Amino acid sequence: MNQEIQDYQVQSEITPASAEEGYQVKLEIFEGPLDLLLFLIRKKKIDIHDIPIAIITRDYLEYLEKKNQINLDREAEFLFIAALLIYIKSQMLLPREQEASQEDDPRKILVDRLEEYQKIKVACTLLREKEEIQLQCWSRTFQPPIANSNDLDLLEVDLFDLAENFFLIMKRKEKENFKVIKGKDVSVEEKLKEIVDYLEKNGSMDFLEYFSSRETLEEALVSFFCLLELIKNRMVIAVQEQLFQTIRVWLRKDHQPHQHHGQSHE
Amino acid sequence: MNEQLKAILEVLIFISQEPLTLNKIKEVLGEVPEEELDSALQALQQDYADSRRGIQIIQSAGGYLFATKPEHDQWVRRFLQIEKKSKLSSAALETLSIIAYHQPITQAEISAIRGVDSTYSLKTLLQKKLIKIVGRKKAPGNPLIYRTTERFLQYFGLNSLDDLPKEEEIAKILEEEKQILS
Amino acid sequence: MNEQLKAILEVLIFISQEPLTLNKIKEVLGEVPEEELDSALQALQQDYADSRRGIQIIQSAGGYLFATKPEHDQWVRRFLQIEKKSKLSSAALETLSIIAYHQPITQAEISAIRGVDSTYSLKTLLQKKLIKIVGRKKAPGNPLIYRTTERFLQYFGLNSLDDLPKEEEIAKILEEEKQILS
Repeated sequence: MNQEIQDYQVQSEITPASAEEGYQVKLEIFEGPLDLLLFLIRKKKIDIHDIPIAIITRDYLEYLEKKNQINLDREAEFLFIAALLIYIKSQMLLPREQEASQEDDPRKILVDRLEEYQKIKVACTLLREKEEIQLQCWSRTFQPPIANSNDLDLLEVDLFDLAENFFLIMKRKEKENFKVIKGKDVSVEEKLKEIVDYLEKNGSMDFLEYFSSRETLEEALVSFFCLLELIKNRMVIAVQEQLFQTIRVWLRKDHQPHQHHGQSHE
Repeated sequence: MNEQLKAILEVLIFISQEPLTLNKIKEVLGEVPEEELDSALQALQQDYADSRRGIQIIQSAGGYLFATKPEHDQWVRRFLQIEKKSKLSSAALETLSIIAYHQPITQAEISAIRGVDSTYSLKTLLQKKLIKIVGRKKAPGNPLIYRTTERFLQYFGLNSLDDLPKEEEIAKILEEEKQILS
Repeated sequence: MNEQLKAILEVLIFISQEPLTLNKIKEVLGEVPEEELDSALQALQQDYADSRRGIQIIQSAGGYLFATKPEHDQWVRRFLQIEKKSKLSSAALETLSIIAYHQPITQAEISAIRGVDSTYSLKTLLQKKLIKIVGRKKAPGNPLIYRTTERFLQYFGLNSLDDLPKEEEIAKILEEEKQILS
């Protein structure tokens, strides 16, 4: 049994979900009820157009009881299909006056869904192959060096971008109003040195990350002014490729190490 | 062969951050005989297809784009110091395929096909710009409508939606599977 | 000539955002005989120096990088101009989103929300006919009032402004962000 499940996993190319869908990682064996149902049908080598509903329902409920092979966050959805199975089973038990035509088959509603889902599953495998190749090809995500290239942070927008932008700006505003500046002197001199040292050691920094991990708002603001100072003095290059993406900062190759003391501000 | 034209096309493809479309090329270059343009583009692609080259010109999302060849993936990753690019989760891929084949489509319709709620996957896909919201459906509740984007095509190396795996291709695979199983 | 090495160098120079230095190359490739590296780099540079190529590999700030050849500058500029015209900048998008949700609105009100002056963005949006001036506010200075246009609705596939995604809808899709921000 276990072996079969593992085989199934390999076949259907279940990959660890990305961080934002992290809750699925551990539990992901059967993503959804249709997934489980298709698995049971394949395991029993059943023709999808002639499902022995009683048997499949029993198998399905067995899995549901064990619970460890289904995604618990999806329990309600698994139960919904269970209810559908039981309903179909009861319909099939009803005595019929004559041989039912295909259209009257109470299983039809389920078969149609499974067929559609099965097609999508195959399409997924085919797309996965294409994805695999494409992920190995790298295009540039930045504008190559071109003279006079101001205002190049251009993007295509859709309704989501528009709305997301607006609500994020509003949230940002809201948050700003509640920030309290705590005391603790942060000297610009020290901060400049700290940033340059960091860059010399690490090559580049994710400024947003650095910025938001500062202890106080004051320290964060001082860091920001230091960055502006460093850009002005042509010590570093800072690039933001897109709105809400991070700002990456590099030390310019031709900068003189540790000559920034004193020249940094008047 | 118009070598001058070829060189200019190389420049334009090089500076474009997205697949460079024929329309864009014509907009920049003005009047150029179609055949001349085609043959220059083909010749350029062939130049780079040479096995001694590390980069290539690919045709994707209806345009031309420079990219590294897949066999050098490991060097790129060593250089950028990153792990293998992460694939879409199976939930996201499932959602995306459904949108690709059934667009324009609403969230409720997607969830109905998958049998599970698809909010999280939609978010991932929106943020990766593989799908976009294109308006609202004239139906109770006026739900938002989704479609795949240009970036979707690019992500899978498709030139257009017509390049999606065809119904017959899928049917053939299902048939084969059936035979193996029985 | 080590063709394999040459191809890898081409790849590395291509994806490097900064001039690619010898040190960086060695860091990625590990041990490579100095002469072999030099001759591969030279050969690569020569390949591109060919007059039939539009791009070149130049040495700058102690490293190698791809750049367009100066004789094609006019085409590069034309391309960038057209590119700029056809898309929105992030500043313009921010401004547009505020006008969409807060119309009618004045420039001062927009700038107050964004925290930066928005004159330039407004100009861009007016040129693209995504917003229009609908009158003046009865307030000190009689500032101009802005609204989105029909074209704005068309562009985003909306029937009316009521169809703009609601905060709850976006919040639902963005659930995690909401938790971080609140």
